[in-house]
Amino acid sequence: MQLQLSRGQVGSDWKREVERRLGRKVADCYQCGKCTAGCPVAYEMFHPIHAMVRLVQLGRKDEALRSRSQWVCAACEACSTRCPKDVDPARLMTVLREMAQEEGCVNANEADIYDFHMSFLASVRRFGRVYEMGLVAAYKLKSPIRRGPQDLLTFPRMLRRGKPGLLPHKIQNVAAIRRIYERCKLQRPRE
Amino acid sequence: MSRIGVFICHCGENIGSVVDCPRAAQTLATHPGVVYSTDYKYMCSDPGQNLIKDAIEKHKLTGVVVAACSPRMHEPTFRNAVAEKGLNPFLCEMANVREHCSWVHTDKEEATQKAIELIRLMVEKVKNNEKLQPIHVPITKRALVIGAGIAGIQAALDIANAGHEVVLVEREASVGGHMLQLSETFPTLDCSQCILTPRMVEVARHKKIKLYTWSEVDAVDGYIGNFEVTVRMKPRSVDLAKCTGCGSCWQKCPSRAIPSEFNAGLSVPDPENPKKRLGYRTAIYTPSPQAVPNKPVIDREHCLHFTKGKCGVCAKVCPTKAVDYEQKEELVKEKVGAVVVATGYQVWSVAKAAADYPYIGYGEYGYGAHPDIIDGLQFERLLSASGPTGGKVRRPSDGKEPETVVFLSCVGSRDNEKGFTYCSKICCMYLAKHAMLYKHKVHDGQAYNFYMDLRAGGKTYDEFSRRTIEEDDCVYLRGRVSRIYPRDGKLVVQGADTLSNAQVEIEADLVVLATAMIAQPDAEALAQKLRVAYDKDRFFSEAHPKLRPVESQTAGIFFAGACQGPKDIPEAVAQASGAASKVVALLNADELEREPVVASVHRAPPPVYSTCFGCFFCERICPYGAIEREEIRDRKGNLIKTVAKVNEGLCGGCGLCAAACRAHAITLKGFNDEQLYAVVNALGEE
Amino acid sequence: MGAQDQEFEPRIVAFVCNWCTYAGADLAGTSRLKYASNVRVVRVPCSGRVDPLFVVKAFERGADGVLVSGCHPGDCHYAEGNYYARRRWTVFRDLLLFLGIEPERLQFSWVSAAEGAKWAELINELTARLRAVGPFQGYRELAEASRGPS
Amino acid sequence: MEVGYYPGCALKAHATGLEYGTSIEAALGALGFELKEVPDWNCCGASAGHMTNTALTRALNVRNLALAEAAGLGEVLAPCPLCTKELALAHHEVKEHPDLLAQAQEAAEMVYRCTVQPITLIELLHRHRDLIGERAAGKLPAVKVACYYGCLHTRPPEVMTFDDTEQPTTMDEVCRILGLAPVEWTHKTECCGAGFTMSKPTVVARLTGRILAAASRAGAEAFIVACPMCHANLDMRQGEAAADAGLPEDFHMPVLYLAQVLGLALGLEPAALKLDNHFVDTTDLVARLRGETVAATTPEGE
Repeated sequence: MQLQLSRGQVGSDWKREVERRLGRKVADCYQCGKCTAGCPVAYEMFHPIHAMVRLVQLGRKDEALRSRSQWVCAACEACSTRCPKDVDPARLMTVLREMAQEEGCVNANEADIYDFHMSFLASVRRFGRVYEMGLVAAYKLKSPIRRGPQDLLTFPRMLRRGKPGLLPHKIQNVAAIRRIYERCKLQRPRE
Repeated sequence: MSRIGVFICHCGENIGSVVDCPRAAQTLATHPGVVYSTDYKYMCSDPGQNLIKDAIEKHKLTGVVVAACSPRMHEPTFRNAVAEKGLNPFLCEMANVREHCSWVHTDKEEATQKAIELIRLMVEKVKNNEKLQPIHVPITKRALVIGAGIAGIQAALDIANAGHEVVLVEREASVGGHMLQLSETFPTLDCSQCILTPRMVEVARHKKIKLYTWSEVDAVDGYIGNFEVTVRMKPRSVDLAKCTGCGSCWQKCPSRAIPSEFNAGLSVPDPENPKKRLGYRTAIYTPSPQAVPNKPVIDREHCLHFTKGKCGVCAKVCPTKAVDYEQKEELVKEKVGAVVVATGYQVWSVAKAAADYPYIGYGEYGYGAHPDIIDGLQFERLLSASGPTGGKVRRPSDGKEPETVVFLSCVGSRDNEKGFTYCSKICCMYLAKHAMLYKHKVHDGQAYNFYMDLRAGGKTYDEFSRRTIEEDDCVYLRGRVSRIYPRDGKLVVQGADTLSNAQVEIEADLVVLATAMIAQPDAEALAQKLRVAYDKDRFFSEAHPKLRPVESQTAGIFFAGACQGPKDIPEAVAQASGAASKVVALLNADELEREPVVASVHRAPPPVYSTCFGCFFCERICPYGAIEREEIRDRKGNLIKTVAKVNEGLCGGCGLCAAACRAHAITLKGFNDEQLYAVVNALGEE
Repeated sequence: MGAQDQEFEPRIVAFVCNWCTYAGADLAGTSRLKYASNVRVVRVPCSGRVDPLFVVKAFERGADGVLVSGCHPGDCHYAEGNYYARRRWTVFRDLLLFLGIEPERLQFSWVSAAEGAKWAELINELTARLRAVGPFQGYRELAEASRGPS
Repeated sequence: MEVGYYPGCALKAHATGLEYGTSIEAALGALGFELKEVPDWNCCGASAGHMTNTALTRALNVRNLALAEAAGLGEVLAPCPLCTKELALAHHEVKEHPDLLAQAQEAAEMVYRCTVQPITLIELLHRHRDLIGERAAGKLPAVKVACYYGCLHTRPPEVMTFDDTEQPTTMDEVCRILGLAPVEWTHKTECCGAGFTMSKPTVVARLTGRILAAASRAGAEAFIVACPMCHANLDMRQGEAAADAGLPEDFHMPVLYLAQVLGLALGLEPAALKLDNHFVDTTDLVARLRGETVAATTPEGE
């Protein structure tokens, strides 16, 4: 691999915007790798956490936004808790997830994760609280062949335990929740 | 009428790029009292100084103001220059237009205006300055060295070999410091005891060195040339004169399971008898077999006689009746002319909140609770021939020889969040040495080293560390460790290798943490006793980081070794010799020229004699006790009044008396009321 | 505040001790920290040397704010100088308040030789505070009157 | 004693944390707590909100905090640590940054004066451990249990501050008071995979597998948890996780909620604590906990 580095890239607006949302400079990171060392899902990532920070340091926007790493990240905060320079890589992952959605380049290989998050938030938007039955149904309908059979054995055992409830659990002021959603929408490209 | 010369320096670009020096010089030329005003690129250079000298002659100047850098930097330079042309050095003042102006302001016009005003202040001050002659003070031709590690020993020997008496005070029961605890030392792998013990003996035997061990410095009063030191001799409970060091006492002492400070608290199961542990010490003990003096001390917290009033075996078996339970603490006064501080360092601990120091500890490494997670000093004891295992590498938990050892660099160092921001400088080298020695002792053992940047910058240092990698097959992994936890008798080390962009997990038998090299926990207290500056990490602050590394800001007090910052043995020894040369230069002079910035009480012909009316408020406020009482009598001997008088030898020059005197009878030469009011008055003028 | 405040640049006189605060200010210089240029530093051996009358004279000569800064307790090069300065200051400050000088115009602080940043912040904060309080007219008129036609 | 109560979606309406919600209300009621629910509370966004839209999550939580404040609730118990963290993080951020507060208030159409303090169940019980001591000391046998805190009870450290970040002990102490024998084990705060339980079960299997292995190495006979997500993964996914970690076929380690063991110690009936509702059978364990002689072990019915 060869990188053509230029002032435009290492000093790009995109990098400054990441730093603005992160609330600190990525240059603070001296690539010690302690975040990757403690990451429970590092084995799933092509770019482990310290490498994601490195991508931002060098302004490599496309690799950063298209990467799978930010989606398999379990947001367990181990990296940020132990980072000796307080670079807060966990927060950087959230920033990269938001930017990936804004630029419409969420990694397709992790569609399951993204769809589940969207179904979850859709359920909250509709009822103010999660309606698990609706959430699971919406999530499976988005890709019925792949996700249909998942947990088929477990589902009846849950039902026998009275879970999940059949009826949604609506809050009174659902309208307020919808308005919150509207006001906090990410500027996504045409859907 | 004063004839003052103003010389404005460009300091290359440092001042010239922000302050319009020519215009400032022009403006000052018309200021009342100024007869010559110019600017030049480098005032502190020879041509710059000659500019001043020529101007003094040509314009018969009675005062000089140099507008350049901080007076703390070049005041002595310019004062010496003017003195060469016969102008009293105290008629030369500096206006700080660099650190306090050009370097800290960006607006050119504002900076230039400020520079002009700062120069004007100094011109008004110089108009009121008086000629002052240096005070000659006798010097006590003896030096005090605090701490007898390698730095303290080296300094003491150098000073003593130059013919001056040395008082060497060491807190532990033996000299030698941390170096005595080391196995072999990088980069030459010669054993520390072999190269250190001869120096220890030399320092104990030297006719010119008075050695206090098991003693601490309680107070240092006075000033350069005339320090009075109070040494607190802690009770050893052993009479040094009688004791021959035969050892029958510590062989017979019943309480034998006390963790040894010399072994850094390390202990290892005894292979023959697993219930017993090696590495402990007895209540009456010498820190190490090579201790100098090789005479024991009683640890009163663990000794059965002191804790329970029982036992007393050591006193019974001692052939020369040297054991003395009644020995009390003694305070001794020593007069010295100079002080070398060589109090060394401590090793930081990952334990939880060990002291008030920035200790948050490393929970992710188990807060130091696991026996097989040890620090560098403890591993040194394992490697050392005089250590608990006689140099064999044994795990503290079960005494087995570890097949896999993982070394961690930067534990506490370079860690803004939980430790210290600085690099401790020696860990990369001693970890390379540890891995190498481990391989020499355990041939089929495998060593790993988690590092961030292999810092081996000294002579033959890089070659040394490369040997560990290339010949002793130590695998260097570039990354830090996030967690260490026990699993099935092994220690799982969860690290990273950023060169392979991967998380790394290793099952280790032993983990060695290169913890930070930190200042002594009581460094701040000692700094306040000596009235020397110290930084945020409690290392002592040198006078100038580049040009005066072994001097403190306080005249007569010098630093050597790790107490001034992390460093290895070669540097500590070099600094020790450096500090020693400064001390020898100071003690070689018969008399000392002291800055004439001292207080003085108004005197006048009769019948007034002095405006001082004898309230002696100044006497109470003076920290140096430099105010004496002088009785003024008429010719018949009747007492007219008693007035204050300053002992110029003792006066420290702080000026507390001048500010406290209600009659303004006493003032401080160089900073008297007229001069300071002149400066304040000059503020108002446009 | 009217346009007049844009031009108003408070004049600050700072009596600082040579061993700690002056060195701290030097450090701010060597670290190239930028701060307001309103301060004029008067170097004295110790904050204990500062006679309260110097402060009064500074106000009389047109200072809008006076800062006295020395070593942290325990660090004083002369052991006790800064303790006397602190005790003297607490008494003197009440007297100046009694005379009608606004408290914002007086600042006492410790700055060590290692605290360049603290010095820069201190000056910026003091300048901003004094800009808000405005010029110190009271003393200035008195001073002109007392100086008489010169 | 009154305490604000924010149950969270998982604990209500027969959701995943049904047993947790039921046992909390039962146990805390028995201890004398009056749970004053935050009126019309909404979802905290949990992993989905935190992962994909910080502004939305902060607004949702400022609405919750404002509702609690309006109802005069100073402290709010949020038994699920994901909710506690989201609430506490939102509170911490808007308190520190006025611009974020303005944005969140505008979005949530409510004013928030930053007076609410969200706390976890462990913190509440640890604070009242003397009361628990009086009412339930030593009531349970010394069953070797692994107290599993999960990753968010002590993280991020500047927000979740009630216990040591790396080696928490508060839940262990409460369990010890009840008479249980918490074991020293190495994965107290390792992550179980939380939100991936549906969307990435392989990750859950790997991460939860490590936790099961660590607990069994320490000789634990059961888990005690205080988080519905951790419970779902450790309990419902125990089979896949044990397989992934190479544990024996018949690996069986019941997962109980802290509130359930507290309830038992206070003498409540297992059914009232929904102890029969877990995937990994708890019959024998519950019998032991209640001091009954262990009946013949009934094979897993289904």
